[in-house]
Amino acid sequence: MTPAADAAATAKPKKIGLTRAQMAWRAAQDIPDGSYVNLGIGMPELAALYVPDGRQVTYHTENGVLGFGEGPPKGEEDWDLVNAGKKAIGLLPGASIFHHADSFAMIRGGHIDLAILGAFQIAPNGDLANWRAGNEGIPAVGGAMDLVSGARQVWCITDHTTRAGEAKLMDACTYPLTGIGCVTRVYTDLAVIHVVEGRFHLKAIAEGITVEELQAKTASPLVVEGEIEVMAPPAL
Amino acid sequence: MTPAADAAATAKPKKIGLTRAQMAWRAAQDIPDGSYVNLGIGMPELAALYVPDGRQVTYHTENGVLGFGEGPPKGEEDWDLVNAGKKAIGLLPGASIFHHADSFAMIRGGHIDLAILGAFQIAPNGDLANWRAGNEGIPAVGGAMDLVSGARQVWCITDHTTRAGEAKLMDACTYPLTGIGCVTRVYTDLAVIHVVEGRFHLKAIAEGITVEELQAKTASPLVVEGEIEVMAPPAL
Amino acid sequence: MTTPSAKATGVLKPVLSAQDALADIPDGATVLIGGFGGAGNPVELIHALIDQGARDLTIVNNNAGNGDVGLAALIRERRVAKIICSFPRAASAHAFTEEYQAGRIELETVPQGTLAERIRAGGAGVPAFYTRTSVGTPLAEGKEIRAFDGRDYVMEHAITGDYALVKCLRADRMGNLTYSKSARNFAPIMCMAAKCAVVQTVELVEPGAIDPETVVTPGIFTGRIVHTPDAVQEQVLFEQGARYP
Amino acid sequence: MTTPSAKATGVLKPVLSAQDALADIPDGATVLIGGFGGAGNPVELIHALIDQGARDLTIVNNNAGNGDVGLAALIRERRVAKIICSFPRAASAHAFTEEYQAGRIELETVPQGTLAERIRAGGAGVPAFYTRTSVGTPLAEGKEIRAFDGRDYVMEHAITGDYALVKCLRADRMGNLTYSKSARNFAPIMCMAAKCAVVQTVELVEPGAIDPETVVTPGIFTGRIVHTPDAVQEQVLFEQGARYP
Repeated sequence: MTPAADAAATAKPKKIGLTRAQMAWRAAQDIPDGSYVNLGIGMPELAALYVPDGRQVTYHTENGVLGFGEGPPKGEEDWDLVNAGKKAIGLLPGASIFHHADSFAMIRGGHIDLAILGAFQIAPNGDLANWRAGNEGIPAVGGAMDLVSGARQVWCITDHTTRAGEAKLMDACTYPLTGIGCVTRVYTDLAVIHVVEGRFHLKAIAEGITVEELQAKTASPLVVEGEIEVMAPPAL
Repeated sequence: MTPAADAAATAKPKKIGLTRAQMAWRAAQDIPDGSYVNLGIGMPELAALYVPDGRQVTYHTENGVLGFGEGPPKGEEDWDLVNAGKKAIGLLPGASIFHHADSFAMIRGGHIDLAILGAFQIAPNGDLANWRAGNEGIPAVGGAMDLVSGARQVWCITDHTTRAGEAKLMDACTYPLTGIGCVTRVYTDLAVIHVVEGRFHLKAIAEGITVEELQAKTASPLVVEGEIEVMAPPAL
Repeated sequence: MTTPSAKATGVLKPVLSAQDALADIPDGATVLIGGFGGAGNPVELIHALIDQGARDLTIVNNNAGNGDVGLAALIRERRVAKIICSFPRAASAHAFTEEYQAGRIELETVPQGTLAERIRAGGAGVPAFYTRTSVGTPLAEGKEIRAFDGRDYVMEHAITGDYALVKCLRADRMGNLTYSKSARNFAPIMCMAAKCAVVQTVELVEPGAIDPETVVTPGIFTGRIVHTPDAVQEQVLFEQGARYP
Repeated sequence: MTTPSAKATGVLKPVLSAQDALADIPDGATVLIGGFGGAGNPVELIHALIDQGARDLTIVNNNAGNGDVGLAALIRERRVAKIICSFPRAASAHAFTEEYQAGRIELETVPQGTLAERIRAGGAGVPAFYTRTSVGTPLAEGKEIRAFDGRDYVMEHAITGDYALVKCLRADRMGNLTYSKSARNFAPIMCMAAKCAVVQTVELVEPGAIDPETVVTPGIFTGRIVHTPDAVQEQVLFEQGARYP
């Protein structure tokens, strides 16, 4: 036994699956060159950090800015310049500012190539539930319904299951829907899944988990055809 | 007989009624202080010349300018700056420029206080026909239908009758309509008429014509109540 | 005799104190309030509205206030009967949360883009329009669904206001406005959709000082101007833990 | 391994010759063309479209051309199967008049504001909306009439285009545009409503050279850029009695 193998044997079992940053990284690798992208709050917005250098991407935020980047350091924020998550941002060369109706004309009119959002539940028909977990609490939707019905493609970044281990990919959503037939891809800590013609197509899988184990965490059949990528994200 | 009376007796009879400039002048006297006004091509646009000094009026043109004034002299026109009649105009301090959808949002949204237009036919219910005389020729409407249905008030400046002597104010329009129930006032060479609750109310009359003679040129009953102004325009 | 002239000047807007600018807002009015996050909230006008005392207001804003200033304070003071917004939930929206849970405030949740388009429609004289947004979701329940080219859309109605309260960066005396970055957000369409738009401005300039090409809100949409050169950002007040009144 | 970075640059637009920019326009395409009177007509692009040879086009423009250049020349060359416009009649619109009277061109007359709003709706993903304009007139015949708050409105459908041809004053490489005075007119909404907006610009600048607050058409609506520093005003060509080709 080598020292490394010895260390691995005595350490607690290696966690299977991607970290949050790695999930964002994996989605970022697929963002097409030349696209206008809207990133939701949380893991989706992390994706901007990992888009390959030189790829042309312009970011849109619902509250009326196209072409923004990272904000100034803490304490130097300009609170007149925020994104949809109310975080301070900065303007990149070629930015533009417009009012809310024009901003959502971009979304509703199909001009945003890609929206990446979080998810509570996703069904193989593309239905998405991500705005409320049931009917309790204050119903707050923001721009999610506009994004999922307007953007040309909708991808979700989400843990594959809930913290309690329940499947998020399921035959039919049980939570109130955000949109119907809208999700085209799902990036989870365990897999990349394309949503095509009413079915979940497995495209990539995390190291250390089998297709059968993945299927057990997925409450809807996975189509497994062709070569399945084993994801190899950098340490993040 | 004085020399003047002698001259009058031998000259051809003095023409009854206002000139085109005088009609525009008479309407201009009534343009409310503090109003946004859209003036149609022809006699209506002449009205801008005769608004009393110091009265605050801002002019709108359909093709996206608010706050314009007279254009530069012939030969010095900037053809990127025209009004809806395609005439070169100038910008006054406080002007603004916007695109066509925003321009018609101003009209359709009821933000234009007053539109003054020409007319072929007007009915006492406020119906207006001013875009085509019958169904022959090329149908061209421009912004007329938007203006008459969107502006808060619609006034017409028009000869009281056609050149052939036919009434333009009539019980019901026979030409294709521009809008229904929209006209609130009519300024003619012979009279000022308010359109109120489905009836023509005579408010002012030209010098040298009786109410009976005016009624004979009007194909719908005139309501004659209260004091009737005898118009006294300047020589124009 | 009037000399023919084109000397009539353009329409100037009244420049008033916040108190005078809001004096005639009646109980029950619908008030559109600009702002998104900390950007563009007309804090000084909202505080003047609290002082003014109008009750049973219907408020349209993207959110439902934060902390104890601005819209949150108006809600806490129980002046708001109903709020129309897209995202009323926030850790710092305790004023709204309390009133909502106590059943003292009505909430109409509207998708953000539908909210923006309904306000724009209100300003543009469009009584209703169709959108794909919310089709198949609970927010489309009870609304007309109609197919165009084989896809379903939901009919949405225009929103108009009796007043709008917005914040801009620069106003000229004719009411032409420019804004500061993303503080623009809902303000231009709210000015369009309100019978009387009350605008607080950091800078007040003479007509002609704003390039006509760069005017964002043409003066025709502005009702009254309040000059607030020392306006405070809501986010700054919030971080200071400020409370109004 | 990819280093975490936010260095991805924004989307740059192709800068092409007029010929290359229009090369893929097929027969039967719908082309939205900016301009009102002499202002904003993309004359150089229209002439390149004549050279390109596409036929059976549906053209959307406020007018139907003047004289023997630009849109009038395109019509005279019998490339236009249908035109959607508000005001096709003019003393100088002899090309259209001849084709129309000969029954060789279809005309859809649309009120100017309805035309603008239909194009804006096309760009904004609104399939249909209601307007008061044209109610009770021949232009509302065959259209759905519906009452809101006791007043009748007519339903109008969105207009979209396969291409838009517009003229601007200044473009940056990311497709952000500003215009020259009333030459703005239909261009911003046509860029929104077309699958591919081809923009001819007098000035071409680097990203960052246009103040983000003053951008009129954000780059997202721009497809291709054609740099035409020596563009000629249509009105000037018309007054010179020019003829193309």
